[in-house]
Amino acid sequence: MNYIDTSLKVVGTRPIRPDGVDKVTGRAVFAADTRAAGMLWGKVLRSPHAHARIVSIDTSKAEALAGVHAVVTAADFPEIVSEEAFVGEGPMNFRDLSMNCMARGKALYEGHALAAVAATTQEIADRALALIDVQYDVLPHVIDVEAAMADDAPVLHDDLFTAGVDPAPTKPSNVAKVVTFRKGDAEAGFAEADVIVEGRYTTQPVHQAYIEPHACMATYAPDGQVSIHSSSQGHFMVRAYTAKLLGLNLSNIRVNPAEIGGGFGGKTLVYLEPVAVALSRKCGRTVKMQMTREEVFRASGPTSGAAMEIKIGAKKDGTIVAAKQILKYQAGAFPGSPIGPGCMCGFAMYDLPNVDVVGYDVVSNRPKVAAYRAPGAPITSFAVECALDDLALKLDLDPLTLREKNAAKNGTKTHYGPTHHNIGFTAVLDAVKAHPHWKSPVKEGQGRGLACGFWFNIGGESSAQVHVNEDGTVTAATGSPDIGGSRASIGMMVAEVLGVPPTTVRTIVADTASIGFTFLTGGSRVTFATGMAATQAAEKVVEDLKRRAAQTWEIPVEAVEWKDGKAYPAGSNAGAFEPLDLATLALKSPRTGGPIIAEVSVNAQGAGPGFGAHICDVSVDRETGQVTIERYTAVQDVGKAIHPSYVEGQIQGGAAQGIGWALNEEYIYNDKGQMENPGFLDYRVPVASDVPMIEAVLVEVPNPRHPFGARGVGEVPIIPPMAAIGNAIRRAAGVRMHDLPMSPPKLRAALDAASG
Amino acid sequence: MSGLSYAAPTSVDEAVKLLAGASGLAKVLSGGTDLLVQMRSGRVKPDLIVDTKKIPGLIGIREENGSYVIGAATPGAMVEAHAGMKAAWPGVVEALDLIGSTQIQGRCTLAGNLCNASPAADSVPALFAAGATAVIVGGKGRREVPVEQVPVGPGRTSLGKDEFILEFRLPPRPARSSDAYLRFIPRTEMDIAVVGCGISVTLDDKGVCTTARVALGAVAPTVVLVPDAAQALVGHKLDADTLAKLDAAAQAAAKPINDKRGTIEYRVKVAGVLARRVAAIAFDRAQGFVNGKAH
Amino acid sequence: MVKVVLSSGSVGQSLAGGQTEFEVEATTFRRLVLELERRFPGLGRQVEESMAVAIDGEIFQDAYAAELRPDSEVVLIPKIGGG
Amino acid sequence: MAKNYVTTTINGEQTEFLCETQQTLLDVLRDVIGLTGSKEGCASGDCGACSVIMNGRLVCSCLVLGVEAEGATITTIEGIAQGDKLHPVQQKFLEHAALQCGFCTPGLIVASKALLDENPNPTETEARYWLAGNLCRCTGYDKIIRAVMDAAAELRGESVG
Repeated sequence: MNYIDTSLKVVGTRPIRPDGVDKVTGRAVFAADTRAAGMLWGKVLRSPHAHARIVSIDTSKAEALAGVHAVVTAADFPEIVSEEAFVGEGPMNFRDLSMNCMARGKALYEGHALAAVAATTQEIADRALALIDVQYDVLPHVIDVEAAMADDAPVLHDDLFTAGVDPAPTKPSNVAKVVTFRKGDAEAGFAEADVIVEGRYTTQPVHQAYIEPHACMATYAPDGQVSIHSSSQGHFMVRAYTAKLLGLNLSNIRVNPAEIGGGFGGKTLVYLEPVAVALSRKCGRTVKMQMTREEVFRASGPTSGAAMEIKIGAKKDGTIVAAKQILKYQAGAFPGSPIGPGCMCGFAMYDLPNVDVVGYDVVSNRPKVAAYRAPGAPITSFAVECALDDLALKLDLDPLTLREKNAAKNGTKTHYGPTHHNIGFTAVLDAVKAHPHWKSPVKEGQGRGLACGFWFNIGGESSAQVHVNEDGTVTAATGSPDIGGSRASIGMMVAEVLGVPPTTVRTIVADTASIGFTFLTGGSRVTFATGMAATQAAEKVVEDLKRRAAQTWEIPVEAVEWKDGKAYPAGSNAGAFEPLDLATLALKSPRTGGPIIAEVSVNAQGAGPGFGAHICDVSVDRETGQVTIERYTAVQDVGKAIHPSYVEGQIQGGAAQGIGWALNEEYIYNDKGQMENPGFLDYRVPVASDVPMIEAVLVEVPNPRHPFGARGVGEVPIIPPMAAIGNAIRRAAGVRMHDLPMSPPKLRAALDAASG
Repeated sequence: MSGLSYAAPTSVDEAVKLLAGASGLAKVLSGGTDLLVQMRSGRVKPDLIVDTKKIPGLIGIREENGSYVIGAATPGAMVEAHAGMKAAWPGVVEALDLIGSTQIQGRCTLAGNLCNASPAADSVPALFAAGATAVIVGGKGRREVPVEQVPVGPGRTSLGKDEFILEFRLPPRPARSSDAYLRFIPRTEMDIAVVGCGISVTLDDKGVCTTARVALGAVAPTVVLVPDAAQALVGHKLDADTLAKLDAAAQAAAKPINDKRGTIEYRVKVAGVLARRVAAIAFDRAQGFVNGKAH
Repeated sequence: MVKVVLSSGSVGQSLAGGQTEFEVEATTFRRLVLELERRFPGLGRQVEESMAVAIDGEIFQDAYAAELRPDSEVVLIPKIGGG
Repeated sequence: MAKNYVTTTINGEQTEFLCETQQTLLDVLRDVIGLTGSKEGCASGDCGACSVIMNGRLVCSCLVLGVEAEGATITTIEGIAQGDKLHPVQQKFLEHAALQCGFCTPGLIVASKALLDENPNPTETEARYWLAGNLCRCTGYDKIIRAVMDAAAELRGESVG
């Protein structure tokens, strides 16, 4: 059923989330909060070298230390053949994943896991790590993406040959893949252009910087049954990857989803779980592992940094006639940067006749990248949206007008192929135009920037169960970890369908043995896909309730209607019966067929893409180069806000992460290829005093493929901020910043250079 | 089981004996906001921790003949709440206040900030500028030294193995005196200073500077006093010419390094910028114009 | 005939011998994949394992059972995840 | 080296524990006593997820040794609500949806309570600076600040707008 044009009682309101009290009282159980009898502590030995051949690992002294129960190295993991599959948040090669969890042959980045120990205390585990003797043959390393592409660069993988070039290369390279997207004839387009802007932009890898470090607890029982308690964006993902990396059956692994303390894409793959299971398998005890903050930075995924070139040509009236982009994305130590979406997203918002985009996926001696909110899109959009601002300045056009002129609409064919349908970009631009922030004059000394963002959003496999309890209250179970309030939105959709108050619906996240397969929480898919499954399950329950009422009244089921949580005879012909409410039907359920439950599994398609536009006012301290965000407004098409507060929260949080990416966040390496700022002191995420209130403006262009019209909302808001801020700086201070982060030393240097 | 032991002596003598008798590395614990981080990272591996907070007088602020005396283990939050200190030494107070978060303020101390001997320590340029002295106790008794004699290099102090700081003394304030501290950080909070600058001045009734002390942080291996910068102020009102000379003197004294927190070029420029801005605040305060917090 | 567009110049295009557009007779996506595999060995598998598909503009993560109209446009693009 | 024996008061209850010297108060709360509401996000005093109130002052429990708790009075997130009655800060966090993942939430609630104990009428800027030591990566702080300001108004007995 579709509820888009119906009047809604629950969806669109702002009830308190079902797991709220646990989370404000400290009772919520995150992965590191669990203990087990006889539990051991697992710790990982990590490479101090950015690139080294592992000559030998001698663990005998560590094994001999009292209190140490197990030591594992790559030798304790099966060697896996190269096999690419798409089970997580991007193409994942299980051999690479295995080698990322435990280095085999070579350490490919500082922080790469080499061995792990399990001991009775953390202190003994630390001492054991110090007793492991690793002999290295230190190799030359490469950190920078363009340096890694050079002919004479140290090669990370001697079996990596660039894919996507013809003829296939015979020499290994750090370029894993070249991808191209072409529409029309870019060169012909540029020939017609009245104005051309060009630029070279670079971005630095940034970490998702969830506040909860990775943690898990695992037990391998003598009968081969494995239980894992961990924090991830998908416990089915943890099960699948752990099984694959250790050669286990899925049915022998049960993963309990702990509460997850933030992920943003960074918890869509495994680091610790297979290691903890391997340790437990070796000693028969439960093993708990948790990363330190330093390990999180050195060994878990940031997103790519990139070097980019862009060229855009337009007519005098602002009509863009050609666009070209070269994107070089860092993948970290193993192939798999988000270069595909990078190539697709930057120009996806615009109706362009001639486009040429080439992308490179490049490995270097950095931690393997992981997904981070709209993977790939913020990077390319920094270049595109800054270049568009330059174009607007060059044409003396309002930057909003320029975008309106070229905006993608329903029917616009994108440069990567598909045609847009049911998109809300022009509605977003209309909302910008109408917003008091956009209409207000820019304050003296400040500059205002505008930038836009696009993300596909995804659907995929989700399972949900709806149980009507004996007293008429409801439990909704899904397989989607709740990373930002999805229990609330799922419960609300179920309550809406059942016609009951949301407070009577308890939403839980069920473990891998208790619910059908559910793809991970990511790509902004949970409210869309899991919401669809839960809605359909609630509808099945309603059908069942109607059947039971019909049975009670001895009338045909077609003569029963369900309204506001009660069964009514449909019209006077059906008979005069007192309505039966959920509690009554639940109480009588043993007589009408037993427990009332429904389970639905879907592979949801048709996630509507999301568009956003951010307006940002900044002031610049010209003497120190410090930028202050004075006002920030984020407009986004959200389809339908199920719980508007959590939708706003996604937008505000994404914008704040983008502000950090824009201004201060970066990985700083020394000349040995070691990260110099692996902590929250010098990896500078925004603090409360760094940001103003962030106004989230919800535009609702319903997605017809979702029962309530919802679109994913979590990805888009991180895309525009870097360019919005860059454009605001350009207009406040007169300098175009091409390199992220736009930190004070860089901005001061740019200002000095501009003033000669 | 670790070999690390802990003692919380209740007298100076007891503390000195513990330090002197320690067989391995002994560390004095006051606020612990640096020490615990260093221990956790493995950079410091003490065998004995001597917690000084139970020694009478180590926590608290008192006035003695126009001087303020601050116990070495007094947490930042307590100093900030002290009306007399805020009026007489707003620069010292705001510098201490800039160390870390509210949480850190609940623990951090002047002694810890000074003895950690980081060139970027926020309270230290303000203490240098203030002409503060440190009262040091140890096996050989008690000595009072200017604070600038305590740090001798990054992470190194002039204190002996059995010595620790008992208290700080801030000199009496003549009329029309004040001080200020600013630091530059990339965010608004929670960072280590890229450059810090503390200035203390006394003016005459016409607004002409009669004495000045200028200190810079994070531009050399230790916090440094910059006599040339002070000289640029003495005998002058804070006009454009004086500010330019101050800026130049601060830049000339800045000998920073390139590191993850800033480049040489940037730090030198910002040293000049901050010196001008800090001087403006200190002069205003000395003339009773402003008493704002310099965030 | 269904129009198939290979959007990315990656592995897909080299398997198809550099061709980026072709017409295929198929009523479901599954049949289309089989036909691609028959014409360009390896391409069908590549499409199944590592590509997403847009059918008449709508992106499918898995279009296996999707039906095609005679005038459908099928665009093969890299798979999409999210954060 | 024998463990240290410590007597302290946590959330109003006299508590005894044994700890090694290098164990922090956070380690003790979580691993010895089992109060896991205080979180470890960094173990270096940079994230505030382990915030507790010790002897009336807001501190990071990761930067306090367990032994230093001797004779102290400590309030953790578990002691903020009175029985089943939430503190206004907790209630306002729920009403304003001031949490997403909820990992930083205990520290933020303890820190916000400490703020309002000391300054019942903070400006937005004061609240932002006070809470600058509590990192939240999910919310962008907007709803957190609104919740704190609203809780302050409620505690002052002002009508909530």
